[in-house]
Amino acid sequence: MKKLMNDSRYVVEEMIEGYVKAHPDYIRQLPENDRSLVTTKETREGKVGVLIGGGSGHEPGFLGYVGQGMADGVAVGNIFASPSPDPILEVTKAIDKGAGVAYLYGNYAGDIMNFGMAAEMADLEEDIRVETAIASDDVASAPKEEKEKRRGIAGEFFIYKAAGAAADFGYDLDEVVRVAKKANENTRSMGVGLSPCALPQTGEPSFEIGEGEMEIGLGHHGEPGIEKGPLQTADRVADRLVNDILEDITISKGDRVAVLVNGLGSTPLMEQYIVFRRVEQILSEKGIEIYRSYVGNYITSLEMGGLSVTLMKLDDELAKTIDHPVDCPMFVQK
Amino acid sequence: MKKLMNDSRYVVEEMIEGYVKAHPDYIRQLPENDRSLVTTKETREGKVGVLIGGGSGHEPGFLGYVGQGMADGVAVGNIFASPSPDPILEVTKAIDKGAGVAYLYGNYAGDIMNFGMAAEMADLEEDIRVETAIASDDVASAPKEEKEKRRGIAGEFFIYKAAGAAADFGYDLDEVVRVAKKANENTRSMGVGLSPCALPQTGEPSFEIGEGEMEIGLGHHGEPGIEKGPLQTADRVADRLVNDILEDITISKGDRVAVLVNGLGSTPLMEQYIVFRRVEQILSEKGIEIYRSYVGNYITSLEMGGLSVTLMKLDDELAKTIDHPVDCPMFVQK
Amino acid sequence: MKLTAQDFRSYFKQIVEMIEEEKDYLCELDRKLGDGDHGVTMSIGWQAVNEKLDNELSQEEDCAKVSIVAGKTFLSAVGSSVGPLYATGFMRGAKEIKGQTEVNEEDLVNYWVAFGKGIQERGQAEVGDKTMVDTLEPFYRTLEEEYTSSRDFNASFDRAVEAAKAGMESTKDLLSKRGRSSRLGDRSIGAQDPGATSAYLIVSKFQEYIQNGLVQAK
Amino acid sequence: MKLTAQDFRSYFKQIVEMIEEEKDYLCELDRKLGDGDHGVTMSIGWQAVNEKLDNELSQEEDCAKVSIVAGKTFLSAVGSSVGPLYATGFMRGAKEIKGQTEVNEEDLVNYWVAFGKGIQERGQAEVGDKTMVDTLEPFYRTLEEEYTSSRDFNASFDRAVEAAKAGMESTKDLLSKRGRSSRLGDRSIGAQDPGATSAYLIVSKFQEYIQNGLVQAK
Ligand SMILES: Nc1ncnc2c1ncn2[C@@H]1O[C@H](COP(=O)(O)OP(=O)(O)O)[C@@H](O)[C@H]1O
Ligand SMILES: Nc1ncnc2c1ncn2[C@@H]1O[C@H](COP(=O)(O)OP(=O)(O)O)[C@@H](O)[C@H]1O
Ligand SMILES: [Mg+2]
Ligand SMILES: [Mg+2]
Ligand SMILES: [Mg+2]
Ligand SMILES: [Mg+2]
Repeated sequence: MKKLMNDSRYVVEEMIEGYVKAHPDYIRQLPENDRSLVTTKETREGKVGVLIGGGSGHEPGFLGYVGQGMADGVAVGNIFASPSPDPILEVTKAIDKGAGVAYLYGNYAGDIMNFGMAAEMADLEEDIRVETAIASDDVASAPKEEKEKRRGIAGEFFIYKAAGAAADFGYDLDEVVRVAKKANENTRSMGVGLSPCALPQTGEPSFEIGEGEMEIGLGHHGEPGIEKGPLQTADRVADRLVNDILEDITISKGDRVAVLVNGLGSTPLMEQYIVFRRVEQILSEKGIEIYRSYVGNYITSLEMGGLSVTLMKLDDELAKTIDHPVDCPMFVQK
Repeated sequence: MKKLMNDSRYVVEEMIEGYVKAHPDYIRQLPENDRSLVTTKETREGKVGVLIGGGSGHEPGFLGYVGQGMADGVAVGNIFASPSPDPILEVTKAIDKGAGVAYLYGNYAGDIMNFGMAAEMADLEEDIRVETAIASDDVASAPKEEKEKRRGIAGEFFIYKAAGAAADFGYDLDEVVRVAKKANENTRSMGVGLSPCALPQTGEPSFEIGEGEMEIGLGHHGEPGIEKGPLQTADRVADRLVNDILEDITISKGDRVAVLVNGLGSTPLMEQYIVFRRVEQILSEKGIEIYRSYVGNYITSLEMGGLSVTLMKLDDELAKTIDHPVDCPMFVQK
Repeated sequence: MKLTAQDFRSYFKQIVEMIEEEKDYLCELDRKLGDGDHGVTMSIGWQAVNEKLDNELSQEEDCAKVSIVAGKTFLSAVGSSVGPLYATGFMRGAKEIKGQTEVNEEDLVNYWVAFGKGIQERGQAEVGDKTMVDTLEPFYRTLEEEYTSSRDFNASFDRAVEAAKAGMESTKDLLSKRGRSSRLGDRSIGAQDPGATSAYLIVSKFQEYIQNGLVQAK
Repeated sequence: MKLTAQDFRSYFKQIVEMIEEEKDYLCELDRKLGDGDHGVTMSIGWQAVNEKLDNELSQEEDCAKVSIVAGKTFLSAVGSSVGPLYATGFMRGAKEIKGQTEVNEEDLVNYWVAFGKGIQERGQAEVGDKTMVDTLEPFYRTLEEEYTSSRDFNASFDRAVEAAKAGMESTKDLLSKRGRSSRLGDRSIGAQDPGATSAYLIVSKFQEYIQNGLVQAK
């Protein structure tokens, strides 16, 4: 696959450099570690610091979500690889304003170990309180009974949004993490893959898929899904995704949800809105109210083809977090 | 190429349906014509109406840019095809608040004829004053001496932004169109194509390009560019694009510019920021100040691979329009 | 020879069918020069016309009305470059046969000349610009001249279609100056213009219609 | 047999080289089960270690220090799953040989046992979960047992590497339970775990190093 890049070894460094140069009013690199990015709008004294992070290749996730109303800082890993504890710790130090720091990331072995080590170091070496909420929204990745084993995919966006707002409301660390965990509990996603991406270093397609095929339940690093089959219509795909979600979580008539149709990279907005159209039909047939909709490339997998659907069931508190304004380089909500 | 769609004949209708359902607070379809979309926030009495439009397949262009601070309405064509005069006329009628309507679109034979006919009808049948500014920012598409023959590509975004702000400032129709024309005069773009897109109806790649090749100066409907050659590094591509732009328009030390690195569809943000990095280096070496940067998929060509670079040279008035806040479904600026 | 509204409908129906067959070919030509949609656009437009022929126009007796509605419908359905062009053609043609339930050979000459001139006026293209005008100008000029001197409509129309064909083929060797392909420069040489091709198909279909004994009223 | 810091450097250098050769293979294994980056990650990490070996560590005489810095450097450079795992391995191993400029065979047994146990503790995986632990637990258990009874380091290490190999190969038939591939269910069966493979490569490289007369201090 063709890439516009220079040396494949430095794609992450060069991306970060471009990113910081493009949005100097929003974001700065910490001198201690060039994989540590924090908001230029100093975190308020006494506000809980919100720290996100994970591998690169998911842009605008995760570095695009640092700014007012969302995260205070991000630790940036190599492509599809958790950041190491160092940049996480540096961000932690920079954004702790006495109220502790909430770590938010997806449920991957690497992230758990690296963020876990950083949290320990923050506690032992820096005396900073860290609490963690781990996203596990992908219903395709483990059975219902083992939700804690599930991957975090596009639903991470809602979890950042909820926790970022809660921190902005002035909630304390336990409360912020409670809201983040509640957001995760109430969030379900499922995706479909149409075409693979390729790591810049290998150029090899991340998975194989036939001309007329799709893969249901694909992970957002190209991890194999639960079922490969012939490509179906947008409506049938939407039916399948929403159905599997609604079998997993009870959302009843009159309930409110936030909806995210998330493009994985190379799927045009046109197709994403065609899928949204059907999602809306299904929900409105069931009397479920769409409180707010997001359609677009929110958490991608390089140039992967496909998309995911995410529903977050809202109570009043979560609805309030969804309404909260955000001002990040790659996402603004008034 | 695989598409998530239902019947290829109805992709535009279904996209619009999804779009309107996703953002009911922002956008509504006119009962008179389902290709006519206008902002739900009624255009202010006495404010100039800003009308944009063109073919589909460029999402978030153009329907994504209807909202406060940008366009009041959009006429939506078939994929890569100008809308017909009917939806243009209906939008015109809906957004005219006594101050007339500014038509903004790209320089394509079809758009010129259809918008031209609609403007005539608005004048004759509806007694609405219409003035037009046509975007022609693609330096690759005609020599400098024939700027008026050039295609409009990603620079259209800046022209909408400038005119949308001017209208919001309360400028009259002539002034809004003057600002739009000035924005166009000061804007230059050039693109590179890496991989084709395909119309949903044919599934055929829009152009042919070898495994290791790129096409410099490609149009954003897949129109052939000015030169096909081996794929170069991101830095060399950026050098080429910026160089051709700076040979076309004088931007000197101390001048301010707005920069747009625009992905064509399937090129990851990572690559776009790597290209931005080099654009910033070149400009800062020349002492040109970057006033504001935009990086992302602003005007696409379905799933085409590649990107373009746009520079708009700013005077105080244009800088003010660039700073003006915007609230559209697919683009928000605080 | 005289044509009724039913003939216009039948002729238009044959265009509908033909466009479905030639759709891929027209797209392929347009991929070389433009954005690859000409076949798709023509198909969308003529399918919309077809729908009108079967419904709103199915009992219409006014020849002009059939042509006007076809033009307007085509335009509404497609926009694009060819929407205004062909729509103007069919509407200007209709102006020459306003209110007529039957049209004679002289009317038909006027119809086609107005059709061609209308398109030319709408697009402001000249012969040599590599557009449908390269097909249409020789077509309507030949038709007008031949008919004025010979008063033999069928023979004149044959000549006109020959001229249209030569015009269409001439676009292969031309450099684009109008429309999407005008920026291609040298790279446009060698490819036949899609609009010139569809225009040829439309006029040659009429030739086929009148010559294959399909005309309903004589 | 005794090893100096120079031996640790040389051995690590050989890992660096080996990983460059096996990079594509490791990625290919990971594409089947995970996100396809294992070879890239190992390469990034070991290249970073290499840089330290050539500079900061080039004159270092403390064996433990070489191992600690290698582990920390690897971790900083890669993060990912294997960063904490291998880093913990090299750091826990180092703890056993703290401050030593020379290590004897008993030290080496302790080093490798601590290496394996450290990784297991960090990742909380068990044999049968289809991870590098399937390679490492049989490896360190065998080494410990064999050496305790035979006191023949080379022979014990040979056995341990055999056990490591069998462990690695056993992952082919296992269902994933840890890491990225754990959601694959049945589809994970048949593919060899990339981490189990790289762990085998690392320990077998040590076997090669000590047996090919490469050791500098005897
Ligand atoms: N100004 C013009 N005058 C006459 N014909 C034109 C003009 N501009 C474009 N055309 C014709 O339109 C054809 C392209 O039509 P089509 O592909 O349907 O529209 P678009 O260019 O909007 O994609 C060209 O091949 C050319 O013959
Ligand atoms: N909890 C764990 N314990 C031991 N090994 C693990 C664990 N999780 C993952 N691994 C190992 O890590 C390997 C994958 O490494 P790598 O591809 O570099 O990281 P990532 O999974 O972050 O992409 C797996 O093949 C497996 O052997
Ligand atoms: Mg990884
Ligand atoms: Mg077109
Ligand atoms: Mg075309
Ligand atoms: Mg991996």
